[in-house]
Amino acid sequence: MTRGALVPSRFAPVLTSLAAIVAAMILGGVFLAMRGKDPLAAYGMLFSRGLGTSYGITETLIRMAPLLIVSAGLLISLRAGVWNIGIDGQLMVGALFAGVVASAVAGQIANPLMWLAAALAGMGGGLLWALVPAILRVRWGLNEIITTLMMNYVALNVTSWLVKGPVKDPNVVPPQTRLIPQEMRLPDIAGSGVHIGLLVGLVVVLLVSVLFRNTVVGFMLDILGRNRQAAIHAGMPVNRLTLVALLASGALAGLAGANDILGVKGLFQGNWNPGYGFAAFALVYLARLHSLWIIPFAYFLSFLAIGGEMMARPLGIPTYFVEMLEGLMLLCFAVATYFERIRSPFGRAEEIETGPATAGEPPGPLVGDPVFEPVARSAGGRP
Amino acid sequence: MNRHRGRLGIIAASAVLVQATLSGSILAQDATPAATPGAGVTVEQIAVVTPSARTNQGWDQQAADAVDSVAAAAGIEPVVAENGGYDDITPILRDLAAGGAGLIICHASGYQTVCPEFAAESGVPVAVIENPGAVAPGLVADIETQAQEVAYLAGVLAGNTTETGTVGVVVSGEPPTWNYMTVGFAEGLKAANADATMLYSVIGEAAYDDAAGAKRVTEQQLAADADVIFGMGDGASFGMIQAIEEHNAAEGATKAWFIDVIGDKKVEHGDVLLSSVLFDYTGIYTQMLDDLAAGTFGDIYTMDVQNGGVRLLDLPEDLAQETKDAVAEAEAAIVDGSLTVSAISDAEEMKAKVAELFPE
Amino acid sequence: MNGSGVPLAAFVTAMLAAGLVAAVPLVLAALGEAVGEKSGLLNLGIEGMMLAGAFFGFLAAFQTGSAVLGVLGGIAAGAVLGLVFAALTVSLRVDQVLVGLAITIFGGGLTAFLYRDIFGGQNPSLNVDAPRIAIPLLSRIPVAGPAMFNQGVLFYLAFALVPAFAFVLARTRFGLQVRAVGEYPFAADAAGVDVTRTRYLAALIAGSMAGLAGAFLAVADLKIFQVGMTVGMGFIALALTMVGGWNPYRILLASVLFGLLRSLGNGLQILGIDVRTEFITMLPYIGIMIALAILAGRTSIPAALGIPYARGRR
Amino acid sequence: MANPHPPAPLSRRAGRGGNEEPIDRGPIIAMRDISKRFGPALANDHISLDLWPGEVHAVLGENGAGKTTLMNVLAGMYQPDAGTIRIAGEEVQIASPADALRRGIGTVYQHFTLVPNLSIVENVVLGDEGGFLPDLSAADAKLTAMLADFGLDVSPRTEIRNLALGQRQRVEIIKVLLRGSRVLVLDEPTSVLTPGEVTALLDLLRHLRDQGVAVVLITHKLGEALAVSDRVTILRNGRNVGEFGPDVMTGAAKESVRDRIVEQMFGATQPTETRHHGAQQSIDVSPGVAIKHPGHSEPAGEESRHSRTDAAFSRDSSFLGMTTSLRRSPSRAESGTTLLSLRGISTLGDRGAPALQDLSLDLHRGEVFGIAGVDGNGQKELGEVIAGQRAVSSGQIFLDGAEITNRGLGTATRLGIGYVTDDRLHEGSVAASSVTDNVALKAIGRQPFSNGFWLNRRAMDEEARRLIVEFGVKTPGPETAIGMLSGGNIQKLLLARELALAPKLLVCNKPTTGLDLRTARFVVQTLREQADAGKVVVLISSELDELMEISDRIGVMYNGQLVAVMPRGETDLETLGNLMLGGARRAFKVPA
Repeated sequence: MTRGALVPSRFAPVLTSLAAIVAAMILGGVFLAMRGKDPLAAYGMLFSRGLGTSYGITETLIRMAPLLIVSAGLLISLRAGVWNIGIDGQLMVGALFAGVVASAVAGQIANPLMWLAAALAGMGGGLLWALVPAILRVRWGLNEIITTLMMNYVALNVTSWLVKGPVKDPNVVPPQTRLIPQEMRLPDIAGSGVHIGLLVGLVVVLLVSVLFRNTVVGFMLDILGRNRQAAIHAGMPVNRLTLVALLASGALAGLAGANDILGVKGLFQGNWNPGYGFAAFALVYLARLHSLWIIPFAYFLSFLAIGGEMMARPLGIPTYFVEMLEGLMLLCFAVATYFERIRSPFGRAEEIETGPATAGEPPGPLVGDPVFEPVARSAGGRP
Repeated sequence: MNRHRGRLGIIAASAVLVQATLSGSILAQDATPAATPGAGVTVEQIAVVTPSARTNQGWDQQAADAVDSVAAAAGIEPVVAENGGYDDITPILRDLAAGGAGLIICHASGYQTVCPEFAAESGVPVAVIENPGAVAPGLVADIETQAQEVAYLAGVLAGNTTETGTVGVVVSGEPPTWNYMTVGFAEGLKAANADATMLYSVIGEAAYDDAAGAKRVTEQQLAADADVIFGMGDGASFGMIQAIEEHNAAEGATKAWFIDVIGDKKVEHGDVLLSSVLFDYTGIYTQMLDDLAAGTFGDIYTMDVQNGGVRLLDLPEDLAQETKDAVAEAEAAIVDGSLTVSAISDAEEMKAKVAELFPE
Repeated sequence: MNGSGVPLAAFVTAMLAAGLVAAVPLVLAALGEAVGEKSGLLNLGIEGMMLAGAFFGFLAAFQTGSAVLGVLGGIAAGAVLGLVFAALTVSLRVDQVLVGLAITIFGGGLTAFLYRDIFGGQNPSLNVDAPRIAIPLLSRIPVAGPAMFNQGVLFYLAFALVPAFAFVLARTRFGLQVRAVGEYPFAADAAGVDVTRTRYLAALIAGSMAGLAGAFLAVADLKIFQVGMTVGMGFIALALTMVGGWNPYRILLASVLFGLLRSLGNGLQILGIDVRTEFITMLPYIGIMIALAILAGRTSIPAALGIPYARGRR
Repeated sequence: MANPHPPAPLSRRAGRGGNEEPIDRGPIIAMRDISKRFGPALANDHISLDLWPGEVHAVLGENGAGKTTLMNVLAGMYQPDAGTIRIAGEEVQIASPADALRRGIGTVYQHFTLVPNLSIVENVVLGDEGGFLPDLSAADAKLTAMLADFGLDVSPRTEIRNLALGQRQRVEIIKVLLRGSRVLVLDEPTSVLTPGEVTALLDLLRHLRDQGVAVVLITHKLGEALAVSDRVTILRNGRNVGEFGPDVMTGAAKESVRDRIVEQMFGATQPTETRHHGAQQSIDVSPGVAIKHPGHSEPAGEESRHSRTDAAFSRDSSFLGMTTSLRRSPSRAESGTTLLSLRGISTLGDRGAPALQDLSLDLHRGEVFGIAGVDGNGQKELGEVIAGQRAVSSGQIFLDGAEITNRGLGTATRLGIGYVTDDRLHEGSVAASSVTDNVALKAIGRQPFSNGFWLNRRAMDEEARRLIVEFGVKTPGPETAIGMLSGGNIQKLLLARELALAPKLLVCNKPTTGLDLRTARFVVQTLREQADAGKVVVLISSELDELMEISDRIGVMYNGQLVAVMPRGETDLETLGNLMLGGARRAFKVPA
């Protein structure tokens, strides 16, 4: 076995994603053709509008900011083996908090301070929303997939109630927080039309990258995600790490909400739910859970959303095409990872070492249990 | 290996930044010159952004259809950008502007901030819903709908039609428009039938598409003896209609009626449709085009009973004459100003008002 | 808001009925999910499968004018996605959560796209018969009778399927194999159970039931299709499966409680009892979390849930 | 293939006690030239094997010799890459375990294959072909009789999780017999049994043989094989290196057979078993002969490095020498001061059942404390409690007089308590992470790997490289995922990782399981050296010889209690074996 075979090219994982994207676009094209649309025209317009127009590029970059932040957060939880499906709810609560705080202090303190306050409030909101599933998981071993999902519905209702009542701007008819004047919102990057939220997004991704590459916490989160039992064995504070993963993920979702409020919307409206959650999932997987690859894929998905919208209307293609394409990409990605696995020497080794071994293990007491935390562990007296 | 990855990421990041800067300079080149207030503008293309699909035979469709018919009449091009959602619609606005839209209707109260800001930035005139504060000459017009007036007429209609004396209101959320109409309806009902009972149910928070939930709620209201349902639901309305149709199909049931809002479902559901509150935007859209040409755009445009912007769908032929008379009478009173309907947008105030009208 | 004139018996009947009918799609989807999870498959694609069932069921019924064919079409659509799920997670051993979410996204996009593309600006209703069938005698029981025994075919089917699923899981060879495969696939394999086949079948059942749940909504209950008309019911069904501890009867109980919580909320509103809408709406979701917290550790979860099985054969 | 003892001619079968069978009966199973490769490793290399009805056929070999792979091929779990299988003369493809069962081949796996949440009867009918509804009551009737025959006093409706391990194994056998198996394969069936249960099992196997079943006993324990088999096949490094037919097994004196088998198992020179029962002889394994995993290439320059493993071998070119040197060293137990004390410790096992009951123990500096016991009697839990891995429900733990009860793993590690788990794949290492990361795993929050917040990747890398060289770990490099390495190399790294933390006390749970002899020797010797350097080593092992070799004191666990603690000099294998049984009781009842 040569060393070259052992260490796959650093592009290899991303090539898998690219193959999946190409496959999905071909399938999507075939689908369009079957429905009597011209796929070449569609993709042609997608690229010409999304990449060939200034506003296409600008809007793509603006849309990237929240995607970057949300995905960086999701990455933290997924790398730690924690499923945070509650991104959307955390983002809503974070956005509401940011909207309330920002409009309350706008004009009374310097803008940068106001932004900071709002960003902190947004992170606090997202964190608060992730706290409930986090506690349920750590304290009662409740699976976070279900609880974070349920918290999304609760978030919709709670933010809606708040924005209709306690924090509503009394001077306007619709339920919304007080507007942050445009001149007090995040400024553009050197006259580009793209607000500095993009920079925040890039910095957050870089920080997350540093977290995993260079810090003890990141190292531990990675170990936790790869082998929970080994993390316990090595004396890592797994409960605290689980908590950190969910809370960090929630806080960043909240920050993304704050970013949209401060950079684009200027206020929080009832029922506002941009639904970045699913896109972030697709994105983080396509980036192969690697922090820095999030950047190009965020650009791509953002481009797809913006360009797709612009392409659909003139061609009479329902805008839902992009959503379908996203689903297709994930499905193709799933298939692609299989081929990647069987072709890689590590995949084979994994098969030998853990395949039959795992298969041969008697089912342990809820260890590695994806749905409930190993309750039996604590009953068994493990620290 | 790790170090390489790091470099890659930095390259990717800088590529993005470079593009951001580049796009800025491109934008600077092709920015549309701002319209000058006072000077007339000929609109070649009128566009509308709707939050949901235009096919919901409701809120979105009324605006989209109006844009189509106004454009046809004026011989200009209509563009309907549907499914805008409540997300940031700036990309859509930019795209519409780049496509040559001379007037953009922002057909959701959720767009009332982003659109004026976009107009200021791009110079493309826009019309928003329910934001009189944003009005700017030549740039931003505001559409106010006196929906409570026509809802009052619906209340009068319901009060005269009900045989059980119980009338239901089903809403798919509590947005301002629904609240205006609930209050108007309640006042009309009270005026027409002082002994009536009014039931009020919310399907859920933002349950605009929850047809199944709507059906359940409506069934419960029908069981509580309501025989006229005033339903404000968008997509959810289909669930209400389904409930009423099934109710009527049952043996020995008292026939129940549905009063719809914003849309005409007569062709398919004429058997249960008593009437519908129609928002007819053609008038004000035409007015806007005219004002743009004359250089007087940028005002509050009101749709009310008087100007026909809001009206009831033609009542069924076989409806009792006295009912028709009662509705006509109320309509006349509103038009001549002798009757004023309360305009309440807030959910809590709306509930207080209804409780006052129909005390326990 | 005056509820004084409300005919109480009929009103309570309607409240019960509304709660029960609301539970139907949840029960159907959750029963299928229970079989899937018992076999070790955690399917987050139910929402997408339900939408596919709703749309293709609607389409079939619309084209043929037959409610029966519509329901079958819905089941078929769910089954196809169930097979896709099985192919990716069982044969290719890809992460189940990833595949499930992908199917949910894809199902939502596909059905919305096709509905708009095929029906354009129209929102047609189905013109099919889905009559209520009153069961003699039982339907005359005061209050509960009309709620429970004067309903459509699928309503009865949903409730009849509960003991059927319980029986299949507990007593039949297939149920035995499902339980074994989800608990300890290696043992099942060694005993000669075809793990792959069993999980495929379970995924097929999970998909078909989700499709049936969707078809119930579009073909039987509402007779229309709407983009995103399942409004998260698939995810609720997923949660109810766990609240019900994979036991069909307890799933039924959980689903009915969920449905009743909603109809009770509506009932309170109608009676003029002023409760904030938002709190009523979110009550069932909080209820699920509380129920899960109470039940945590008391139900024994299928040990191999979410874990792909590889015999080690290439 | 060099086989000095060709098997008896296939056409005739020498019966036990001189009973001749008809000469036309051939083997029921004939495996020919079976090969099976896993990635780089050739697990089976042209192995041939014949199974005869009415015989117990032992397949002997060290861990990793290819026994289990061969049996998995026969069981339909794996498909062979090459070779043929004939059943009663007819060539067949065994496509799946179900197929194997249909063809009358029943396998009892090392890890039991009973579904814990199903009842006995459900497990028995599971996989049956048949109608929609399994006939449980019919199966009940058959089972009840059979359970009684097998000495099991339980209802067929008992859930498996409520049975003891020995009981479960019997249910396994019943299960495959009820499926009509004519061939019964048992993979290391005694590894989880008490000695009493072992005896009973061997009786049972003889009984089945007499009923005409072809019994295959896969084991690495020579004593068992000698006690029960009619025929022995020896595998080494994936090859079939010898076979002894009934003529030899029943004819010659046991001792001479043992010697010949040992020779086959360990090489051409005169090796002697040291890791199995009763061995007092010397063994000579010269590095040239030993233990090179097939297909496991070594990175360039490996030979030139002088690793501690190699040093161990050059210093003690014979185990006798080393053993003697160890035996010569005086027991240090009395001289050392107490480092760690357990007082009245009770705790629960993973499944919530009591695992330790009111246990007290003092550990002294400079000693190796050996813990013997049949699996499942609380050794693992005791090790975990000492190492701070498991919280106690009552009792106290003192380190140097200071109480550290339930202070958590972090504290234990900080105070210098190390632990090498027996589950190196799932607990000890993170397969997908690099060697470097695995090396740093336990001390990641401390110098030199980090300052508590920032990682020092360079220090991690340097440490990994140092340990790789010092412990002779075969890996392409420190960045290689640890899952790519062989079990022995992983074990070396885990031990190296603990030693690098310079613990005062080191708990090792079965550190030599599955290792090749050379690595096993290295590990054991390293542990002894640690103790000699004044540390405390707690060695949990199922290899009594290993315990006898390096321990200063040996404690025996039974039923969650230390039933005896003896200086090494005051005990012997027989005494230990007896104590492991819990006195003289033949216990089938181990708390589940």
